[in-house]
Amino acid sequence: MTKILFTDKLHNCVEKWQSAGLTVIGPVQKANSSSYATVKNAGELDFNMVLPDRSIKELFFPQTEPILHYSIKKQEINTRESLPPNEPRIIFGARACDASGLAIDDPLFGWDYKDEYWFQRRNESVIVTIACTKADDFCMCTSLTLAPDSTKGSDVLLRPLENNKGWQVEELTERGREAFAKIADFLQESSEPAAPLAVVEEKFDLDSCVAWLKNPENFDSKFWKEISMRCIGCASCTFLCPTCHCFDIQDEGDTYSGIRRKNWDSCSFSLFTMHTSGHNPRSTQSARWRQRIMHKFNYFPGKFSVNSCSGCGRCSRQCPVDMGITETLQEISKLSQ
Amino acid sequence: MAKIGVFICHCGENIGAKVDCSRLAEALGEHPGVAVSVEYKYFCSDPGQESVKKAIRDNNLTGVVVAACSPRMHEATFRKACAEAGLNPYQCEIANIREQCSWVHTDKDMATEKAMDITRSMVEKVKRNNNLQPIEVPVTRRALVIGGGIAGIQAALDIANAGQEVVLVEREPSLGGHMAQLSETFPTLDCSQCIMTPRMVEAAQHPNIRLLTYAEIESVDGYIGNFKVKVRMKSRCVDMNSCTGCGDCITKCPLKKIPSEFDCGLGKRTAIYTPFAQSVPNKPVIDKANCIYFKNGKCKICTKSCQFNSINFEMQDEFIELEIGAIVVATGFQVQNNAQYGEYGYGKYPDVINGLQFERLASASGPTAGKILRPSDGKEPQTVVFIQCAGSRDPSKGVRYCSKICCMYTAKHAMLYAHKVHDGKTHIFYMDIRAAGKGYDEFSRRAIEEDEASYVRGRVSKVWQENGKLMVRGVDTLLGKPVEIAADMVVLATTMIPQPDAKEFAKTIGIGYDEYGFYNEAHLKLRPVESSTAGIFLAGACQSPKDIPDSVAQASASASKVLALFSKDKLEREPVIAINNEATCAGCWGCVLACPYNAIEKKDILDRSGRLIKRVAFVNPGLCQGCGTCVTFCRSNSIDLAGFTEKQIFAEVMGL
Amino acid sequence: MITQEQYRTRVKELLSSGTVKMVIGYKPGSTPDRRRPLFIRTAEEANRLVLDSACITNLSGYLVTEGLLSDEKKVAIFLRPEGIRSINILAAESQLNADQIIILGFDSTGSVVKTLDGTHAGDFSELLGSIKQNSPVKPSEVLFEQVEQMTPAERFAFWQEEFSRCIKCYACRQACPMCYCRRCIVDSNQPQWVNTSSHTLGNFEWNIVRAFHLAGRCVECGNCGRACPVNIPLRLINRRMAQEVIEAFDHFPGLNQTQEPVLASFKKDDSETFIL
Amino acid sequence: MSEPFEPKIVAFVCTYCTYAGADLAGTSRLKYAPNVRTIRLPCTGRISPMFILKALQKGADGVLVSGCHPGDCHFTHGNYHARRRWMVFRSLLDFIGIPPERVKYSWISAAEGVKFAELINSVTEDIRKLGPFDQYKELIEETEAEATH
Repeated sequence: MTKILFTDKLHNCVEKWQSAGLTVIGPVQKANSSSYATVKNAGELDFNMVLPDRSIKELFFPQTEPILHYSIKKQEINTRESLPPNEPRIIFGARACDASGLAIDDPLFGWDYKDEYWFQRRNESVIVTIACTKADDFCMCTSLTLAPDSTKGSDVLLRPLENNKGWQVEELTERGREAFAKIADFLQESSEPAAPLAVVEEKFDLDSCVAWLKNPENFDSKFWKEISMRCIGCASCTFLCPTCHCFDIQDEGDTYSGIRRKNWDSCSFSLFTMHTSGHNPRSTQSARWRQRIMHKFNYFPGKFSVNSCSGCGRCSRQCPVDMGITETLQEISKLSQ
Repeated sequence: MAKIGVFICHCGENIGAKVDCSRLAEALGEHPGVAVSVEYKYFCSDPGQESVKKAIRDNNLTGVVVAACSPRMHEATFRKACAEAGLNPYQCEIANIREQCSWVHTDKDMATEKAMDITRSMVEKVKRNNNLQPIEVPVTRRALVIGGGIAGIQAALDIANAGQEVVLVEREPSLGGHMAQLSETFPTLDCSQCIMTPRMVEAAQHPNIRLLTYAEIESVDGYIGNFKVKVRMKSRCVDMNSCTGCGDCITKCPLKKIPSEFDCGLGKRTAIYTPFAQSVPNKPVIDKANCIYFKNGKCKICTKSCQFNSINFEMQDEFIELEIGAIVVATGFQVQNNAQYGEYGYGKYPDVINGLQFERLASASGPTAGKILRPSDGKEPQTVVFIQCAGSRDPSKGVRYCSKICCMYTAKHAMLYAHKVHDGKTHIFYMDIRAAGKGYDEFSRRAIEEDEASYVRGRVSKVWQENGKLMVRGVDTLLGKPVEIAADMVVLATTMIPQPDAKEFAKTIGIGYDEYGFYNEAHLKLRPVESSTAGIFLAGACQSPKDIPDSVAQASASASKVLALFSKDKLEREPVIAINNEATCAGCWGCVLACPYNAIEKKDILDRSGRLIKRVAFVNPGLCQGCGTCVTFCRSNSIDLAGFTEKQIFAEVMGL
Repeated sequence: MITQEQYRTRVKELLSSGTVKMVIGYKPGSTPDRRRPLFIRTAEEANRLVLDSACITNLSGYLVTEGLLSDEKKVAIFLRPEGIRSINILAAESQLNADQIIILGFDSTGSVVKTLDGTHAGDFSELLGSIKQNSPVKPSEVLFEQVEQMTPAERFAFWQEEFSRCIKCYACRQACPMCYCRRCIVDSNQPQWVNTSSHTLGNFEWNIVRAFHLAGRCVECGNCGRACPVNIPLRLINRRMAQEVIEAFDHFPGLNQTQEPVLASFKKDDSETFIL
Repeated sequence: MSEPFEPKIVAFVCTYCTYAGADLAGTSRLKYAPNVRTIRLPCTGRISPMFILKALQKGADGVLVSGCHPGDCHFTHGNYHARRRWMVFRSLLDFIGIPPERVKYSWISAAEGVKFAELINSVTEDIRKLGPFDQYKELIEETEAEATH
């Protein structure tokens, strides 16, 4: 016997959470594009997609956000910090890869300086993950030692029932238990079996890839140029990635006042490393793509002991030229054999 | 850190009455980067300017905004004052709170608010102004005068007499222009050729003047002080060096019935010809369109008659390249073809002629040796009707403007006729008599009072032939009655119009023109002899209808402008020019196409070993006039315009 | 399949004879319906080439990759008619020398692929002329008509919704063969005309500027729209601009290599009914 | 609504014609609405569509762009280039939902002080009737908002 949340009760749960002051967020398909978005009612949630086009990252690290308001008068500059709002929320229907991505980035946002914008949101969010029963050609969590039902980064894990009428509930954290306590009335004990998990085939051998990347000789391998020849240098992969976390600080304003904003930035852009002098240490697209791979599977784990990839596959899925981490690591696997 | 001084002028009551200057000064004092914000009754006055200078020195100001009248009034004044105080003059901007604020608004609060916005916006601009330096360009001290009529000759002589080199280009075989065709000139009635031909000879013989006749301007490149001009020397088929101008060839030429252009078709000429007896140079050309040899490959009689072997049928057009510092355009005018006025019968009745044809009849050197004879039968007309404004001041069929000289020349024609045909009768139909000018009204009064010209105020509605007479029907609007006159000859006071190719030619040399094709002066009142293109000046009737004194005066004025330009080795120009960022330029050449002045060139960027890295746009500072059309085109924002940079304009908008 | 074989043979010839140093074409992608750009330098690799109706990406943008053509050697490239038009524009804008480009032209209707006769961009002028005659190139789609029919306020709301999703990844720009600038205006911060932040206002500005810079240059290959990871219907704007330049100036971008850019030229009698 | 809506209008004008025409309106002491803020450029050829977008971003309810009549351009044909750009930009803005009524274009010569005054009045009235550009202001407000989520 396990705790079950039946689909037909979801409606009540959403209302319950909302009346308890939680913003309810979940996968939504809108205008040809899907993302995790705030919903008014359970009907807006869409659990049929493999995963939303846009990752969960933007709920914690928005593409643009104000951090400082300033005004200038005479010689005097007044500033006011713009803090993230206190807004408890529940993200219902996250995917394991997205939730894992958050956990991967936690140490990054907190190792030297604790990024309030990130942690405030992290602390106020309950992440309810639904294990995947289907996957597509781009999913690769298993290659990253994760799984369709990874619990990493999640507060609650739901396993879809075989009959598709609900989910088995596994509360993982105190925060998750609290949130589900609020809807205890709508949960039932039952022995309905869970649906089989999606089969995500292992696409490359991570260990041998990492070993190859760590070999300094391979830094200048011509492989990088070949693999990235068709890369057009957009930021679609980095911006959709649940773990890519680079940002830029921009001031926007007029003579009298303005706002300092934190905006996503991407190592795929040539401007990312451009010096004021005009010199660019990463002057080619292949150097930039190498940086992205090295960072995810060599430098980041070197610092935080975890790969900066949760295997969602968005980089390949949405790449305008059908590139991505999968292809690159597959090719590296071949090289390292 | 910017330290801007804001100087708010009351302009007496002009600004002070509608803009609360104290509030304005106070508000601007609070503006970021403003170090000084003061008001004063008249900043343009000497004490006002002194106070600006003092403020600059005392506060080490980095920029100045004078909120006052239009920059078109006093920008130069205050820039000069800034320079005197040691500040780069281009660090001064004017906020126009008079013409575009206090004078046009009634609500004091709203006017004050607007004045604040205007001034703030200029403060934001001036913070981003750069220290600009005037651009220096070298000057080639050689003038080109285009057109060998009286205006061109006068300009050429004035410049040459001042010791500067001149190239005088005339497209006809001889100098002279229209003035050479005239009989006598108003208001003195002295003989046109008597005063004209000595000047033609003087121009031809002047050591500083290089005369190129039967030549046309092929192209003009470059810019003020540095024009490159290509001249096409049309082939005369007569070698100018060996020909002595004896005229044997002309006598022998079997084709003798070609209508003479110089005589407006009233006389005849040969195929090898000089336009008129006093031509300068007095050497013939072959009219290839009519010459028998050029038509069927036989004849060459002239060759046999020439003792000097000067005739060469194989002669080709040649091109001369000239380096020129300044250009005087004196390309003159044409007379309108009156055939469009069917009611006057011009072109239908041979005895309906135009004013220029009458000049040829009255000229001692003309086809009738100065006798007034009808073209149809060679008889002396006893009654002549003159019709003024034949084409001018007529928006429906002619031109809207007044042709200016017709009143005077018609009066002159009536007088000349009266002097030659003592019992003849003249009737002049006119709209108004415009005789402003020294001795002009007296002259036209003389025509009426002494030479008994009968002026009829009214228009002619029809001219037709009846019993060997030209019947002229018109209306006398003063009597309010129709009139009908049986005339022997009708003379139309034809409008002066631009040369038929005036617009095309303007494009060749790069100057502006009006809807008719008259060339535009830079400013109608204050810069009447300069074209809108620096270094190109205008003289004579190519700009607008003019009489001889006006043409000569303008020619001398142009000459003085040229001489002023030639008085310096280098020329200073406003530094408002485009500059390209070669690092970001992608070399798409949209700017090259967009530039109205061909000021943008392609420049190769080479590496140390001379290998081409890329090709970028380069703005020639001598040619660029600073319109900024290229800047707007440039997608990558690589080009910018000094004085109106992207940063400045952005700041202006953001300061509003 | 026949076409594919013909072209494989052709590519082998081109490479083995040394006529071209590289061939840019397509290879299979990560799923059955995807194709990837492929760059090959040897005849042996020719069998990796795929040519079928799924080959839709306009590859011409790769030709302006820095340094690719600077050795003056030739490159062969698979192009649909839109891609050939891109070559004409790139040549007209001096970004490449069309003589260096060997075109392997193709087009498809349904799943049938046919070859286009010709080797250099200039050889296709008749074909492009007939496409111009039959313009609009693409039949107007329902959504386009719907947007046209909206009131300005409705259109604003429509685009507000669409642009609010934009994440400023610049995939549209990077995928576009015409966006060859060394520095995009959005990357110029002195001054910052276009806000780099991806708030809706910044996204409006970016997309307006992008469309304006492409006006009269866009061949509607669709690369930008397909590249957009959040599926903003950029094609609608491109369609509107293409319609504008052909109606107002009879300008069909990429017709030949001597075309003057529509916004760097003018006619004295251009329409000005909107000017007060 | 106690006070009438006072629209904010930004004008981009060339110095040789329209700016001079505006000066003439001043010297002729013509009266017109005080809602327009003018930015002086050398030529309409210098007026970039970016200026118009930035004016809107600064909260303008309307924009006016004006220069020399065709054939009158001090720089011979800067205004012809400008006209083409405007033609295209205008239809682009329209398609994006920025109503053409809010961005106006005119030719005003140095002699047309009266036309300038009349145009400013009519443009001000037209924009007043349209009301504030709320939709654009909504976008501006979004940028000024505090962090969400």
